[in-house]
Amino acid sequence: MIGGLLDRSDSRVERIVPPSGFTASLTVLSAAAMAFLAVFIGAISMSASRVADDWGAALGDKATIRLSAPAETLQDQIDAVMTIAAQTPGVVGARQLTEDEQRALLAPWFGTDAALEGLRLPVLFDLTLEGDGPDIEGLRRRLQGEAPGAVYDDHARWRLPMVRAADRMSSVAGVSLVLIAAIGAAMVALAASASLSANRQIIGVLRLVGAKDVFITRIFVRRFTLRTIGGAVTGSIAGMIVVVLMPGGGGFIDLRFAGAGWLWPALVPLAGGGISYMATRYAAFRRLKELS
Amino acid sequence: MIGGLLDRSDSRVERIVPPSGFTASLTVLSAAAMAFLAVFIGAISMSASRVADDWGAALGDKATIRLSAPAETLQDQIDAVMTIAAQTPGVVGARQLTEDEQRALLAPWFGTDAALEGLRLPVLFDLTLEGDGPDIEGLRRRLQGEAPGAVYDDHARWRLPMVRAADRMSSVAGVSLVLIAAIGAAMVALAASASLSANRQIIGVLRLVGAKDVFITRIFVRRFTLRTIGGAVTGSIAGMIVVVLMPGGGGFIDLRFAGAGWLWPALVPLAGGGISYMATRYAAFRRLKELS
Amino acid sequence: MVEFDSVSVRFGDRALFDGVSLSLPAGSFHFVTGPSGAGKTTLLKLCYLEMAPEAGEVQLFGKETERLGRDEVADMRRKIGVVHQDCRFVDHLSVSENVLLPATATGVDIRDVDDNMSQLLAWVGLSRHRDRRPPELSGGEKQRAALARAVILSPDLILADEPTGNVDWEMSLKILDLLVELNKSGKTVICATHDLSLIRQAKTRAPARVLRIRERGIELSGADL
Amino acid sequence: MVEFDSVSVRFGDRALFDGVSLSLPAGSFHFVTGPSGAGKTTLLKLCYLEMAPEAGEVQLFGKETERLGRDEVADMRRKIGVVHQDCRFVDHLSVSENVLLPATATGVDIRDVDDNMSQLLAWVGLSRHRDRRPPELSGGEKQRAALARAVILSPDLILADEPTGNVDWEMSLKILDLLVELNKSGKTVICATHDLSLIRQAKTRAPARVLRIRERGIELSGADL
Ligand SMILES: Nc1ncnc2c1ncn2[C@@H]1O[C@H](COP(=O)(O)OP(=O)(O)OP(=O)(O)O)[C@@H](O)[C@H]1O
Ligand SMILES: Nc1ncnc2c1ncn2[C@@H]1O[C@H](COP(=O)(O)OP(=O)(O)OP(=O)(O)O)[C@@H](O)[C@H]1O
Ligand SMILES: [Mg+2]
Ligand SMILES: [Mg+2]
Repeated sequence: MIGGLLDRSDSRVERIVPPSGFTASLTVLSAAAMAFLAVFIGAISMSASRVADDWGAALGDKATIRLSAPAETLQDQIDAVMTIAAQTPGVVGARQLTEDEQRALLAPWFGTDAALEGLRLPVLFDLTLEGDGPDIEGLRRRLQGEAPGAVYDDHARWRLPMVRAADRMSSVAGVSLVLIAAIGAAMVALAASASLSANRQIIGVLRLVGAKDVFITRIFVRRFTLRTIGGAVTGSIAGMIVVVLMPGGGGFIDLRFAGAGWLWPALVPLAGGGISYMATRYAAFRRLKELS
Repeated sequence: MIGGLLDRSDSRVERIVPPSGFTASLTVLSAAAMAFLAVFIGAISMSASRVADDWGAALGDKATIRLSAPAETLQDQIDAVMTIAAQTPGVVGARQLTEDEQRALLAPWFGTDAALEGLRLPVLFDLTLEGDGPDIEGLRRRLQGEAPGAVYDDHARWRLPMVRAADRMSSVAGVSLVLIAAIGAAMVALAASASLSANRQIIGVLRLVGAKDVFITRIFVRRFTLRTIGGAVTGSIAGMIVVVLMPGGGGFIDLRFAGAGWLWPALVPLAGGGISYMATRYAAFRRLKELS
Repeated sequence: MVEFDSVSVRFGDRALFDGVSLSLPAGSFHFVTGPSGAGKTTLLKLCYLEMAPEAGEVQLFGKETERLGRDEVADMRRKIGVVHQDCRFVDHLSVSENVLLPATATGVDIRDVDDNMSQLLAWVGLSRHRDRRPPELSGGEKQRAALARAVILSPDLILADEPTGNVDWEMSLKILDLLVELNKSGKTVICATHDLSLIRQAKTRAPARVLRIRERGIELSGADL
Repeated sequence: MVEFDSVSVRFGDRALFDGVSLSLPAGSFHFVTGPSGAGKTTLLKLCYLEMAPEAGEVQLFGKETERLGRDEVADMRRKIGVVHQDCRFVDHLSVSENVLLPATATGVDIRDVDDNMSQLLAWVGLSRHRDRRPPELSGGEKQRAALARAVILSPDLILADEPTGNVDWEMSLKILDLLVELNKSGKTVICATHDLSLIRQAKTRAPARVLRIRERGIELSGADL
């Protein structure tokens, strides 16, 4: 395939089918639009899956137990919490926060210089989770029985739907990419078919003088593949520029490529060329069969 | 225009130009893709501008002053803060939070039953802002001079870039809509031109027997406009379905239409028809001039 | 009806006509003859405004044609019936639809010309073929269909470019008869042909005159041939 | 070379050929004649495989043609030169490019046939027009260009459909001479024409035979006409 496309074109052969400016522009424009979309939606997909990963990781990783208890039962309850945490599957670590850490957490409210000594702060435990985390209902029941002043907080109440959303967004974007590829293929195939139809008289003449299908097909395939690649390169560059210029701001908005993501805009025209090659070949052979 | 399109078509006239399946499918497909995008990106634009408005309003509306001071100067500093707030342009109201309100704010940390009585909490003031809010630097300097324990917090530190991002997102989406309309118009015009070119022999025959430009143009314009509307309706419906099925989750992700936004998917095919009518007419008259 | 005033046509460096003046009155019957490539088709193209002369003036129906817009050209063509040398049809329409095309394209009510069409198709021997598409016709059948289309709206001026190029002698005479009949009913007829025996036949039936294309000019031959 | 074995062709309810058998040996020269619509073009189409018979067999170059794939048909066509009745060209290519098309389409090196082309174009009087595009040619010039294209690769079988339909008598004789010459160099020639005087002329120059298409059949006429 690559060889065939990169061959120094035989201009005498190329000239046989007229360049038909409008179908050509239409193909280039469609390819550019599809490549632009592919780059853009690829960026969305990558960013959404990044967000889902990050938040999902944070979410699966950490939980807090907050314990407020009268002084007389406090140490018992602290011990109970540590025991429960150690025995609960899905929890791999539990650590009581130091006073300094708690003070840092409260700084926004009391200022750093506030005297917290006089205050009976709740005790905070930082849990490290693994996998899907603990069985939350079971854990809560056990805490209620053995350390009634303890409250389990898995940070997930508000984040879970967003992680799910990011995940779904990422799959919607992935499906969209497949759709874009399919629509792009359909567009190129239709444009090539329209071109073959418009040139059926020339094809008739070529057949009259003994041209074979491969000869005719090659002209169209070569032409449409090159046009698609040209359009896709333009569209990819435009898409890349827009993505780079997109506002940052974290979360769902930060579409900018990261790491290997930068390869994506380069991959799109290549994929476009491949899709176009297949689509045009298929369309050409089909049409030629019909025209015979 | 509408009249011309809805006329019961004269099948004898319609038949003169062959229906050319491939250009037709290509036009319908392009129109559908463009309408889909228009609906989708319209939803993004509306959602982003909704977010920007909401957050922008919240951001411009509220600020907090937090005062921690030794008991002996506390009342002086409270008075100073209230005076400064009243004198600062851009601040339209200042209110000291009640103890209950403060307790509610601290509940996540201490539980609702925690005894806050023994604790010297900082005093919180809720400011209502107007317009662009106060001159922050000036306000901070004045607070430092007259109530050194007071800290101004305008909540904006982390939200401002997001609001800006949402705003930019909304304008990017708006520009994209214009681009989509332009690309759609170009696609229809190119498809119509390609169709006119492919049918130049028929046009030659029509001219030979005395057909005028309007006669020829009408066939193509009617056909392409109807095709575009057909494609756009399909694309809009698809876009609407996808948008409705999109994950919610608030913020940038909630693309679902609200209120008058539901009109958007209905508007898109109408606009598509209008664009197609203009684009095809323009293309047809231009091509006919060239072909003469 | 058709008037040329010092008309010049050149293709590249070759002058085909150089200052040709002609005046073909309404109701006349002219043959155009000359060797292949002499300019017969070009002469007819000048008459139906497919082509404009490089210099000089062409007048049709008493009107100057030089600065006509596309719509005015269309108006004029409605009064001209043309049999193109390579019979141009709309290939996916049936023969009868093609023959009716001048009516369809100019908004004439089909019912007014339907009888006319049936008669015409019978005349040129294509009644059986009326629902065929042109590519399914033989060469001669196409020429006859083109002739039927040219005269369907009974135009004032009939231009026929080799209408007998692909038909046998018998059919040639039949076509000639049709042209003669049209001429007798008052139409102006100009017919290009390279077939001298056809012209000889014509002279026995109508006062036809011959325009012979010579080096850069056109010469009106008399009755002798 | 060309063999028909009880070939039948019907269009709709009309049988054009009904069990026709023929055998045209290599090196022979045949005219096909008959009134317009008799089936001359159809006969030639059967010979270059544009059409398959409804019943019966067509053999070309000693090979059965019924179940040939598209590529095999292409291979066979390379050995056949066709002058189509309505001269099909690639309109945006120059005349010389069109004449060279059989070489281009089959991968023959252009340099090997370039001289041949120049000679041929001179022969048919189109040297001046070699860089023109076909729509800029006159009817007769197109036919001559089509003839040049048909013989450029010196095919074994030459099929000419009314090659003199649009040219004057002098040029007709010139084209006839070319066909006779090709036949003398061993090519098989089949030429459809409705021009009986051309056939009479041909008989004075070569042992041409005549296939006359009659009601549903083909009849080989002898020397008399
Ligand atoms: N558009 C054009 N551009 C260049 N040359 C042209 C064009 N049209 C015609 N010619 C040339 O002008 C000459 C006259 O052409 P025309 O078609 O009028 O001849 P004709 O008398 O009709 O010949 P024939 O009997 O073969 O049809 C020819 O040599 C042709 O090649
Ligand atoms: N594809 C087709 N479908 C239907 N009928 C056809 C088709 N091709 C040819 N015919 C009919 O078959 C008959 C023979 O056609 P053909 O073209 O062989 O005639 P011809 O002898 O070449 O006539 P001419 O001298 O006018 O060219 C004609 O009546 C024609 O209408
Ligand atoms: Mg001519
Ligand atoms: Mg024929």
